[in-house]
Amino acid sequence: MELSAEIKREMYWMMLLARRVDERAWVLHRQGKIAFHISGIGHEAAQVGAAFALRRGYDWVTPYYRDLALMTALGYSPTDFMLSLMGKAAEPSSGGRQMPSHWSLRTANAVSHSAPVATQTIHASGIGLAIKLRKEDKVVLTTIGEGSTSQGEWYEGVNWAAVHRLPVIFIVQNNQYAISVPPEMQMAVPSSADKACGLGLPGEMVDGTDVFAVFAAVSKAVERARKGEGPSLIETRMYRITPHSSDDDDRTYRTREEVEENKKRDPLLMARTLLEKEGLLTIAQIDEMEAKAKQMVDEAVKAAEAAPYPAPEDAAFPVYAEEVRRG
Amino acid sequence: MELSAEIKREMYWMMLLARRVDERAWVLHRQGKIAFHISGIGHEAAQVGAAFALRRGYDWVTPYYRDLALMTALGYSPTDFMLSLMGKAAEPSSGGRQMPSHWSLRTANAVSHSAPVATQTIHASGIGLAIKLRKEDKVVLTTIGEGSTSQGEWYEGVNWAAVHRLPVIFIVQNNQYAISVPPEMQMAVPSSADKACGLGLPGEMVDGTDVFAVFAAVSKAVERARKGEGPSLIETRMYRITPHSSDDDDRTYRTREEVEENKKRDPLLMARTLLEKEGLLTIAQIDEMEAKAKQMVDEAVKAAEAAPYPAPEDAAFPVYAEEVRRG
Amino acid sequence: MAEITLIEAIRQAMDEELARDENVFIVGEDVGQRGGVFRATVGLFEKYGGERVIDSPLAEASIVGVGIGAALYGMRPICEIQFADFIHPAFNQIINEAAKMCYRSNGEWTVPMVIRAPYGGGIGGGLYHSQSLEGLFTHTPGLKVVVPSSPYDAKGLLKSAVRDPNPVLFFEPKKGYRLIKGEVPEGEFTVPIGPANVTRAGSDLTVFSYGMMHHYTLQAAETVAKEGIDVEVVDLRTLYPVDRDTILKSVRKTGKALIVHEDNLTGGYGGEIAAIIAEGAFSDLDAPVRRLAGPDVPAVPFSHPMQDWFMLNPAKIAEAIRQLARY
Amino acid sequence: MAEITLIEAIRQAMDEELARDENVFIVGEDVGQRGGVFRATVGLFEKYGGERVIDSPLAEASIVGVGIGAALYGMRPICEIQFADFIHPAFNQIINEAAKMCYRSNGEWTVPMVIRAPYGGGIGGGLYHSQSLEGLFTHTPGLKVVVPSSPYDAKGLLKSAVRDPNPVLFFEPKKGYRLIKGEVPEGEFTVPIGPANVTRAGSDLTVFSYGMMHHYTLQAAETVAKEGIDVEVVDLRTLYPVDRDTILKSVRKTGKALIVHEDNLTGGYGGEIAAIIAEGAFSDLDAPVRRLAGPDVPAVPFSHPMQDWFMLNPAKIAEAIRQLARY
Ligand SMILES: Cc1ncc(C[n+]2csc(CCOP(=O)(O)OP(=O)(O)O)c2C)c(N)n1
Ligand SMILES: Cc1ncc(C[n+]2csc(CCOP(=O)(O)OP(=O)(O)O)c2C)c(N)n1
Ligand SMILES: [Mg+2]
Ligand SMILES: [Mg+2]
Repeated sequence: MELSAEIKREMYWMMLLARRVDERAWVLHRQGKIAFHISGIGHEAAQVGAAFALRRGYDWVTPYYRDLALMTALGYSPTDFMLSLMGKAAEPSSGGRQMPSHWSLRTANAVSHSAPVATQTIHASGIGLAIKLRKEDKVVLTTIGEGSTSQGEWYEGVNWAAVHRLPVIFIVQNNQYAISVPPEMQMAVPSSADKACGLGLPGEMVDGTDVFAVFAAVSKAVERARKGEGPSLIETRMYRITPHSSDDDDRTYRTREEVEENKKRDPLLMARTLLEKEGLLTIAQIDEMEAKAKQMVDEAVKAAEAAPYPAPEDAAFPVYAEEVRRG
Repeated sequence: MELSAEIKREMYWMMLLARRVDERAWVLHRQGKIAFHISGIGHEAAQVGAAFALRRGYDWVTPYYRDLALMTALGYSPTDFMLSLMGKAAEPSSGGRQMPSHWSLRTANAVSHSAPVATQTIHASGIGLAIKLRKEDKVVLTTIGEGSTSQGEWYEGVNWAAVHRLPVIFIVQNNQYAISVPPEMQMAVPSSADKACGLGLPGEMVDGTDVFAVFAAVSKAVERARKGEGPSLIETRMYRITPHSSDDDDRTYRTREEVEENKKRDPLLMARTLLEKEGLLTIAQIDEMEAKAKQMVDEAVKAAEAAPYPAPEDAAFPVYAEEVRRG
Repeated sequence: MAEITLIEAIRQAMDEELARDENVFIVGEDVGQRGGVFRATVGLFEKYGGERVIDSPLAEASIVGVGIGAALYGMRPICEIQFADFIHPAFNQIINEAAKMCYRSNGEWTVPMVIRAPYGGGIGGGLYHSQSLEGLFTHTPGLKVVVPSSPYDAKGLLKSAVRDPNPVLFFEPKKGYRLIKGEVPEGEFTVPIGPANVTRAGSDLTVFSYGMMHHYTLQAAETVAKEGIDVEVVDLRTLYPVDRDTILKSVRKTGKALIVHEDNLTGGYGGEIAAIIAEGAFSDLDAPVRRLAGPDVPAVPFSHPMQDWFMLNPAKIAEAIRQLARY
Repeated sequence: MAEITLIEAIRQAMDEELARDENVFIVGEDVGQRGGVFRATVGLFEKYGGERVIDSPLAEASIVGVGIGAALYGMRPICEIQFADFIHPAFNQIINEAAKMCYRSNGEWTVPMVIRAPYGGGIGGGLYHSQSLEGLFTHTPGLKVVVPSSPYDAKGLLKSAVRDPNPVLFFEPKKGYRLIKGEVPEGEFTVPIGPANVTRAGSDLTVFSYGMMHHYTLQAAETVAKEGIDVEVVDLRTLYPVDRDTILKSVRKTGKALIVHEDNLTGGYGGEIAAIIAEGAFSDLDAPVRRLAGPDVPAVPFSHPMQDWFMLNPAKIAEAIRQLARY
């Protein structure tokens, strides 16, 4: 599918916005205004590329914690994120029950996930099964880190989709680390895409710093899935530019040189360079986007700071569906 | 490794003995003398071929319930099995605590396993890790059914061995059924050996009805492992000639014609034909073996029938290692 | 009214729910053509087809996890775990996912799902085909745990479970599958999840139990009735959430309580009931709260003398009743 | 004597055990160069090398299962689960395998192994980095469950756990890692697994607790002491097997019992303690057995007002003590 200049710019915008939101979270953390942040810096191309391959709001997603850019592209706003960082009541994922970045966005068919890694992989297959049973043409996209593909539940989830030819796209974001552990300590294959051959579905590795390459690869997989031809596995490879989370000290296990070297492939820079070269993005447009992002982030922080905390006793609910209060 | 005539005959003898023990178990079940039997008929070539590739009593094994011929080759006697079928106290696997065919034989380094499938796969990798840490040249062989390779724990166990290059040989006995479910409903690859490519270890499919082919394939894997070159995955393919167990009614899910057709590849018949053709086995020798097997089985049944049941209150022990009473 | 077996009641409930709601489907091992290893789903594959009665790959985490995914999408899965003993691999999906989904998403996502699992010993199943596991699941807010003891309740409660908007774990006393018979009306009816059931009114003491042990308790109550001991019997039925009111009301009346379950004593469900009584009916108690339960060994041993030693029966229950009555 | 933190005591215990016995090794996620996400293994990778401090693939079933295999071979693994919240995937290996191995093999095989898991809330970790899970594991014969509450006990109990011939689950109150300090002697010492510890003698009532809640209980006891309430405090320490004697002895003396734990109330460990007291000290009780525990919601919510609502603290414990004292 050929992308229009406008869509390409929109993809860039989504990456940019997610990046600025993410950076602000680090600032808030340094300021002592929030206690925890887990960052998606370096992952924006993979996530935005994947999101744009979907019919957003129609297709389904089971994401993982590093998906700020994916969620942003699905409609999770900077304010939503700031609310979640601060544990405010109006946060749409959980009303302050879950840690930040444990997404859920019902309006975008983005399913609530937990911290135990790889549980969402099986859920994606279950959703895929439901879609198939209802004979609909939706697809499910699910994401995960490369380290988490060591988990048995990941294998079981992908296997289900392969056996039952379900409309699921399994995206692995290989950022070279699972906290401190490199891929060589997780798997004996060069890429998690290689795991596809053992499970009987197509597997592909794609440059996860190239938003358009990811878009193309995921689009192909979405098409396959929509036509009933079954699941695909795609590894998007990038580098985790930040520490694992604000609790992590990555100096214990990797050098500053390594990190600096890898920043050269910052996906935001790369997209910008490409779009500028193609003449699709002017300095003026970029400045405008940056200004808009800054404004949105400023407003989001302000709104979140002003927003109320949940009432303590609201923590008692809703344990069971009968206790859900809507509206 | 070239096999001597004597060893080839010994392999045949082990297959034959296991078969006659197994057949007798079915008879005992029909007679109402035992309540449960799970059979290895059709699996003898794969199991005996694998056992003979090991340095028995030196290498380690984590088996599964269908491994009567494997365990026989490791020294688990017909009397041991009859004791286990009848739940008698002297049964070496568990003193009557476990169901029959839930093996353990300390003297043969054959580890106790449970019923939940695939748990033993990870144990094999743990033993392999210990061997590696101690810098010994032992190997571990572990077996499983093809259906059970759907289990996440199987994947995690094999992955560990692949990542850490442990001396483990993973044998899958693909007998075309997991109770009633065919391999196409378990996996989207033609053979469980294909799963190796996704895990980064060598995978091979071998005719599991040909005891010498299995021996050759497993010997190669054992050699690799012993030299520190890491694990291997081998699918031995055969057909489950009997129902899943004495509790199963296989008429509900497969035709008699299919079963009869597959009996033509009975591994015992095939080994016999081959050895006769090679002039390594005479009718007289076969008759002698049959007579010996019958005698051993008769004596085993008699001994087991005469043996005492455990005392009821012995069931209280040993919950903790401190309670173990040796000797 | 027809007298049917417990398992036939369960089969009927599923049949009727499949017919009533096209979102209902069954997934599990051997539930299709085989009709389940206990024959609980017999005929349903033929009637509703392989899309609604689905043979899963052999992997329990995926059976439950796929069920969760489908439930999130709006389906009503009935997941079968072949034996309760094999539910452990699905523990993460049940406890961390299904049970926490509603709460963690502040009610945005719910998991209407049933997990059926045959439990209990006395059937020669040894350690891994005999387990009672309610004690591991009656500590999980967000989950409902149900154990029927009669065909009427089994049918009515299972239908309620399928319609419940929450995950319901449905433990079936498999020893009673064909042993327990009872009258079940033809037409539509349900039994509410929640309330315990006073199945025998009495004045001397109350026995609380459920499942197979409730069946035995009624027999024991008849026995001691002839000796002049007037026992009230409460079938707890819904173990979680607990029906505190019915429990306390009965103890306040009789002044003495005995709790009976087959599961191991220490840390078992009986502890919670005893604690509720000890706290809530302190001033009404005329005797210590007594528990009669399985001994603290890992599970039911295979060999018959040992199995008998482990298992409770009407005689052992009657004896515990006599002792408490004498206090 | 040096005053050290709880986590330093744990680190020292591992350091000394690694030095003492070459069969001891550590396996877990990020335990190597990273030194553990809580820094419990810091320095050990450098001191003992990557063969004895092993970064596992991200898969808990394999961490425990590999530990079991190695233990069967004669090693003494210390398995680290990064957060208790992620122990669920290893449930099958812990409950069905490690805990049942000795019994099911009639003592032929034993599993000397420690599983360390940081537990508990109050650290802003939300639903999946705050769980208290002892209630799920104190129902498993064959397993020992230990929760230290002071640096002295942590070091002494962990050393005992490493030397214990059984699987020991070692839950560490992570909120206390750096908060709780205490004196620990330099040389070799151990604290036996099994006995509870009367940490404060008193006459009015007894509070039973463990881990972080025991730390808070001592503070609460000091507070109410000034009001004239003389509290006896028992640190249960070894939760399974239960030290019934110490529990009953204390209640017989004081006549009143309060059990405090952070884990959810219903079905929690406190139920068992209450049941033991209700049965064993019936005639000595001057008041109902009271439990103060976490509310019955899935786990600790993230947002601070909600977290505070969930968590117990010295003030809430003091209030429960006052109420019971008034009875
Ligand atoms: C079952 C489970 N075990 C451990 C953890 C702790 N943990 C959180 S993230 C993480 C590393 C994940 O690495 P990867 O899958 O590569 O994803 P990334 O964070 O690099 O995007 C670990 C070990 C967890 N969340 N869940
Ligand atoms: C975890 C678990 N789930 C279910 C079962 C019940 N079960 C016992 S054997 C079996 C089929 C196994 O098939 P396969 O792995 O192909 O081995 P085979 O019996 O054919 O040799 C099933 C489902 C089990 N033992 N363990
Ligand atoms: Mg990663
Ligand atoms: Mg099979």
